[in-house]
Amino acid sequence: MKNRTELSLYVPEPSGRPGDEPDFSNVALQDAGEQRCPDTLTPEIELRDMPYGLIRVLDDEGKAVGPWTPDLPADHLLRGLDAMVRTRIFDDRMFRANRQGKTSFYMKSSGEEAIGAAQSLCLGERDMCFPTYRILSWLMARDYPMTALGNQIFSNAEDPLKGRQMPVLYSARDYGFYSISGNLGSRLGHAVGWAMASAYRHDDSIALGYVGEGTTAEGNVHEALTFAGVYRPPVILCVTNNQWAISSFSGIAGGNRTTFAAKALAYGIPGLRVDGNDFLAIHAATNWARERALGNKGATLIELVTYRASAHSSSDDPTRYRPKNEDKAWPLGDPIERLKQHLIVRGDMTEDDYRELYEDCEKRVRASIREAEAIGTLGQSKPSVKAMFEQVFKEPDWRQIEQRREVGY
Amino acid sequence: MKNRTELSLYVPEPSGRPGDEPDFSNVALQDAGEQRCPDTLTPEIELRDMPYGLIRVLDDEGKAVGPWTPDLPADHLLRGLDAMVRTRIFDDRMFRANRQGKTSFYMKSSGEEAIGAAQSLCLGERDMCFPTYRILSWLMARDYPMTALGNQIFSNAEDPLKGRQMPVLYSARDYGFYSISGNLGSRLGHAVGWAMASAYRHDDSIALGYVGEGTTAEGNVHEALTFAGVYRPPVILCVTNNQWAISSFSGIAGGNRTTFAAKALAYGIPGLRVDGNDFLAIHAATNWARERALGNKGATLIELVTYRASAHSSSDDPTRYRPKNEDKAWPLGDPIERLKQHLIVRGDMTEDDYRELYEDCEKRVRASIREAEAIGTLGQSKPSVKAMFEQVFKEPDWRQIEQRREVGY
Amino acid sequence: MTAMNMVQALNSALDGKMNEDPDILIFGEDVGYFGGVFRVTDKLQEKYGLTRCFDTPISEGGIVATAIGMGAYGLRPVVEIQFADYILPAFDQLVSEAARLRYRSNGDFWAPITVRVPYGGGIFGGQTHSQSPEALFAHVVGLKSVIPSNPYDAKGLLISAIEDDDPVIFFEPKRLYNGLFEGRPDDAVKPWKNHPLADVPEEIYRIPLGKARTVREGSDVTVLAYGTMVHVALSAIEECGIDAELIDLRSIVPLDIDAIVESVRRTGRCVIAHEASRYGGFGGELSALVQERCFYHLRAPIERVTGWDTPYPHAFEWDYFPGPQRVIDAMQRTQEV
Amino acid sequence: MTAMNMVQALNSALDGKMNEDPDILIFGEDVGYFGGVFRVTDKLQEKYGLTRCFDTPISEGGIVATAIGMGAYGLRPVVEIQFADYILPAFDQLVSEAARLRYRSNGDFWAPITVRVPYGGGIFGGQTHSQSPEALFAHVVGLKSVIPSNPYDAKGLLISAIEDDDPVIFFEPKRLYNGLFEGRPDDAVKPWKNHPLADVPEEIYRIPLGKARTVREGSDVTVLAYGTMVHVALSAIEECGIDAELIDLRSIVPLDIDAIVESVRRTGRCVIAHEASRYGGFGGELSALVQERCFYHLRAPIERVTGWDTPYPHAFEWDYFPGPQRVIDAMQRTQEV
Ligand SMILES: Cc1ncc(C[n+]2csc(CCOP(=O)(O)OP(=O)(O)O)c2C)c(N)n1
Ligand SMILES: Cc1ncc(C[n+]2csc(CCOP(=O)(O)OP(=O)(O)O)c2C)c(N)n1
Ligand SMILES: [Mg+2]
Ligand SMILES: [Mg+2]
Repeated sequence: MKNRTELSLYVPEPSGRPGDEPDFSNVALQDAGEQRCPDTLTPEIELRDMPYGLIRVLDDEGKAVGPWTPDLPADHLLRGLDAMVRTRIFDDRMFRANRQGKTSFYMKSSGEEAIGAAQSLCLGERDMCFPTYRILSWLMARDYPMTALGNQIFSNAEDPLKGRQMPVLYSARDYGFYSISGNLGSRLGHAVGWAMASAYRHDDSIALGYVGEGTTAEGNVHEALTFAGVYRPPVILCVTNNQWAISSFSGIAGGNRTTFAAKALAYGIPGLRVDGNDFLAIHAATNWARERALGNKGATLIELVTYRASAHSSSDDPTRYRPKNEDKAWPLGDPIERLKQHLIVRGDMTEDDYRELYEDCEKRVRASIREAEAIGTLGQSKPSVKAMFEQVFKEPDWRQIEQRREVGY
Repeated sequence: MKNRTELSLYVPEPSGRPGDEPDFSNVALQDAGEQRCPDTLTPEIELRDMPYGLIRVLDDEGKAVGPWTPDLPADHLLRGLDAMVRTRIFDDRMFRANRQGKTSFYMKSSGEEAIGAAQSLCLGERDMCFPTYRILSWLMARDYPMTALGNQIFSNAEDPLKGRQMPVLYSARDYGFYSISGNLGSRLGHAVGWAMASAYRHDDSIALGYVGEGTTAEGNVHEALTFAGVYRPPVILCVTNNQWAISSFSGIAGGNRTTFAAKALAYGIPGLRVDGNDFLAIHAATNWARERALGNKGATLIELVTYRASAHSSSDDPTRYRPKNEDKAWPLGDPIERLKQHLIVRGDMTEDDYRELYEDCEKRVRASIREAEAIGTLGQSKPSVKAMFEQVFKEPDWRQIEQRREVGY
Repeated sequence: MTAMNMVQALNSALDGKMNEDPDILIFGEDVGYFGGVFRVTDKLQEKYGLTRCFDTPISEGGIVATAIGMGAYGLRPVVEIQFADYILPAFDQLVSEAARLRYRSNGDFWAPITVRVPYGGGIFGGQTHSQSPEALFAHVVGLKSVIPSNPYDAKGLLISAIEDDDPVIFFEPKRLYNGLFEGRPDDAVKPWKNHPLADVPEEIYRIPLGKARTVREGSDVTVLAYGTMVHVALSAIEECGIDAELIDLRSIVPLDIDAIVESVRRTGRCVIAHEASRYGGFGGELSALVQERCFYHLRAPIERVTGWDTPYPHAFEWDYFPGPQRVIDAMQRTQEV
Repeated sequence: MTAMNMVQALNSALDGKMNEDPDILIFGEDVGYFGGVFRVTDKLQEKYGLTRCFDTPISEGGIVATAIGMGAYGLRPVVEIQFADYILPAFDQLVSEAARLRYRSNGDFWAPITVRVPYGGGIFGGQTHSQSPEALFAHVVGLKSVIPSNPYDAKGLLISAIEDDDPVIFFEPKRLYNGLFEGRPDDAVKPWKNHPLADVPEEIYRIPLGKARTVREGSDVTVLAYGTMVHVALSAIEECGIDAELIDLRSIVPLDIDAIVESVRRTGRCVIAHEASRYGGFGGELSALVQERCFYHLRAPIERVTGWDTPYPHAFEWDYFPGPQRVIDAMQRTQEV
């Protein structure tokens, strides 16, 4: 009977709410360069400490330090920076376009741009990513036409998805970018299936799946991880832990009790916890997992520790539920600033160069959005209504045929 | 490019198939008494090694050894033994009754009787277990009338579930035994909800949920564990790892890569791995988790390592997919033999006493089944057809009323 | 009486019941501190504390499973699924567990839970924020499905749903939350406040489950509708001058079969309207029931006005949505014979 | 030609297709070494190796998700869900992903998967080994649903399903696996071998999806059925002497609407039979379609013969199951007018 206390229901609460000072003291950190870098073929049993550390390469001055430092040429980094900057600018402009009624909805990935950019450039052309709605920088890094993004967002006559999808739920097979849906988590298992298919075919295509930290609670995420553990396919499963899931802090997903990377331990696969605002660390960890996958050693889970610097979506107002300026207080900084600083420290860029790059990005983004707007924004232009009835099946059945006729198209 | 090999799809295989020698060398064991016994209020972070060990109390001679040894009086052990023996006998007789066409279906828990019996006696009257179909010994240990079991199995006029359920899918609220269903895993979350309700009410009822090791792959199991991690309710979640899920060995559920207890690490809750054929170890681990729960420290995951000694069900024939005599080769022995041996070693029982106990059990089982058979076996007797239309809702709506009239009841 | 929109009316129902009954717990994604993405649970955490209204992991299956366990224990949880499009991960829990628990345990356990689900289209939400899956639930033996169409009903029906000892899926037509919608997207927004059914008592009151409401009496044709389509249909009737009787079903399980049969026998004609896609939709069941029970009174084929048999398409919202013109066309077809 | 029961015919379809197309992978619970609890995948692992036919974790959602990912890559997986009662954990994957992938990605990706599902009652399987959830799938835009009733069709339809580039749910009436069943539990078991439709070619052949089969021509009433109910209905027709036309729908999506309409216009009467519970069942859709398209030809109310609106009850199997007498009663009611 010792130690008994009255039972009570525990409900986790974040470290602060509106009016409070931001407080990230609960986020377990480690200095850049501190985490060890085991060989990519190390048995999982020797990796069980990894989920509790934090792989960081860029230190506070922007120097790359420690065993995870990747050997990347300047133009690789500059391509990454260009993609991240364009993502940031594009997001801001589209958010505004939404406010102006030009689109029904928008979602930014501000603060998280390093993730898609670094991974897009790390993986190969034939690899496939299974994105969430916050992985726009993947497409940017692969030079997906920004006008096509705009057309999708405006659901105009040139929308590559024919007006069928909400804004930002892109699909771009040729760019290694799987179809997004509003449903959370339900594509993670597709990434595993894709990778199993690749292994079955003795191909060398690997798959990369993403879920937000909030989404890890979905059953389908567990199912995907279970299959990834059992069949050891060449897949990298990423949790983008941006601390928030709409208004719910990461503790509501279990983040107060352990790390999201530690979920790997349940499946006997390696789990890496990575600074998600550090382009180099993301590249290095992704490449580690990729080498492991291509060594036929199976899946890796990567938690990318980052921060959702903006609203959840155009329908959201984060000042209602979290302290102001949390983004400024975020201990891992801004991914764009950090990569820029690194390039400067390396001597591969000056402040002037950066200004030039930024202005060039702005120009390109502006031109593309203008082009898309010229075709039409929401309601001003749309694909033919017959597209509503097409591709329900490969061939329509009598229902789509009759109904399309009824509508008059 | 180092270390690259051609990709190929990996599919786990068991250590043996029919015709092979049984081989359990892959089951990670530890000697009785070896695993440490931390204080029940130890923070989870200090318990992360526990899932990889094995809590055992009874050694090969039947002596209780080590820090987990519970202090149990002889009559407690004898009650447990009685329940286990009756479960074994009842199972055998009902399996035979099925072969004789007296019931449509049956499922035995042979080899796993220690689990329900030890936990039933460890937990209190107001605690609730959320069983699988292999936890019959829980009811036996609480002296649920065996005739009522028979009536349910025969779906006869006295069936407490009114003929609505397949055999063995009991429900017995007053015995702390939640309604079973054929669907795997879908009640684990109910155990968590129950425990949250108890905590909310400042009650002291705790919940105990079970799934088989095969079932851990279901999404709903992850969801239950997630809620258990987040809200820290007084619940004990058990994985009965009996090595097989119908014809699939535990590796198909991920058991080749890590232990099932290690799934706890994904949720930041303690995970204990326990000899499931050791009545004392089960009692001790369950009591540890219970004390922790009643100390308001939340959930514990317990893997009970055991072996399904018989067929999956009356519809199954294990000789088609696993080596003969695997049960004899199982390194953790027979739970009944082991408890009996312990009682003998303790000096609380002689071989003669055991024979007497066994015969007494046989007599009681036989009498109960006879009583149930006298009421009727499948098809010879059944509840009134009006029961088909009752309790679909608390009150029937016009559909049940009209249809019942149509059937003529 | 206060003029309330639907969100306020629902909030008032929850508030009133929580105040009265400590066994009522509310949880779901973002329903706690934030008060829900549609604000239906606004201020309830502040008022009743963290343990009575709280956020959950993003796990619809987990939410419903937890609710069932609490319900079996003896509480009366009211949970929110953020969008009907996301209820499917909880489908197995609802069908295999909530709906069957009482029956299979012969009354040993039951699940007195209410699952609130914003549903339906008209908000440019695309494929996954617009769907109307009520037919999937209507077929499930053991579940009740309720669908209010106005603030007054919303409060009274939600209170009945909460007090019901069986599991209730409570579909909230989200396009009606903040104002009336008649299926005419170009019209100015019509706030609820001037609508007679926005006069909502502050106190607890009940509307029994299974009683339809005759919105408008008429003799030319019976129109069966629920949710947003009630207003679309009414607007259509007002526009075209056909003397239609409009019945708001309010709940599709239990269904007010008597009201339906009585009306169709009188009018001899029937139009069924719902937002969901047609094939296998709940309109099929309604059509079959009317046909079975009113065959000799029917003077024209029963018409169904529904979403098309395609996914809910973002840019074609108003081509897909069964607006007033399509209801008018259907009513007129019933009059041609 | 060889006499095959339904299990053998399905196995022969899988074997033939696997032999022909290395992109076909088979997986599911216990389908590998063991060959499936109903033996439909017997010997396929032995013949085609571990990576082409293998066991999966018990995770229906995971099975379907994996299949979709493989399908998107370019394979053509054929998966088994052990019992239809256990398909609901995969429901979200089927509805929100498989059914929508082609449409939402504008053809960038699609899911050419086949999901084999033993379903239906008559085996004393109680609530969770007997259900017929086809209506839940028929309502889902983007899924096809196929239901064979005999060995010959089973093989030809399964081959078409596998070759189809859209997701197909393939419901196998498990009561028919090893013998004919006419809804008369006291009759001796009738093996398939003497039935003309048990003559199954060894080689590949196809039955197109969406073409019904007229089992028996007749002029008094049209009976629509699928799966086990085809045999129940035929037996009922033979017993009562009504000259009924019996149509085996074979697939409910796509539906052979032309065959149905042509027949009912001719007979003027219609009985619909399915095992699933009635309310919201697929019979409602059939009834609505027939009514809409044959209104002026109908001489009697369309009848539905179905399971009751209760869960599937173990001991009351034969009270619940819509046996031949209930079909006869319904046919007779249509003749009384
Ligand atoms: C199955 C499902 N449930 C709920 C939602 C509603 N919803 C959309 S985004 C979101 C939060 C997701 O949080 P997280 O996974 O952390 O991703 P983040 O937005 O932070 O990138 C929720 C609850 C949904 N889209 N799908
Ligand atoms: C959701 C669901 N999927 C599949 C099945 C079919 N099934 C019944 S028992 C079983 C194996 C369960 O194995 P395990 O969880 O290890 O429990 P054990 O039988 O070994 O005690 C399977 C696949 C089911 N009952 N429910
Ligand atoms: Mg997040
Ligand atoms: Mg097992």
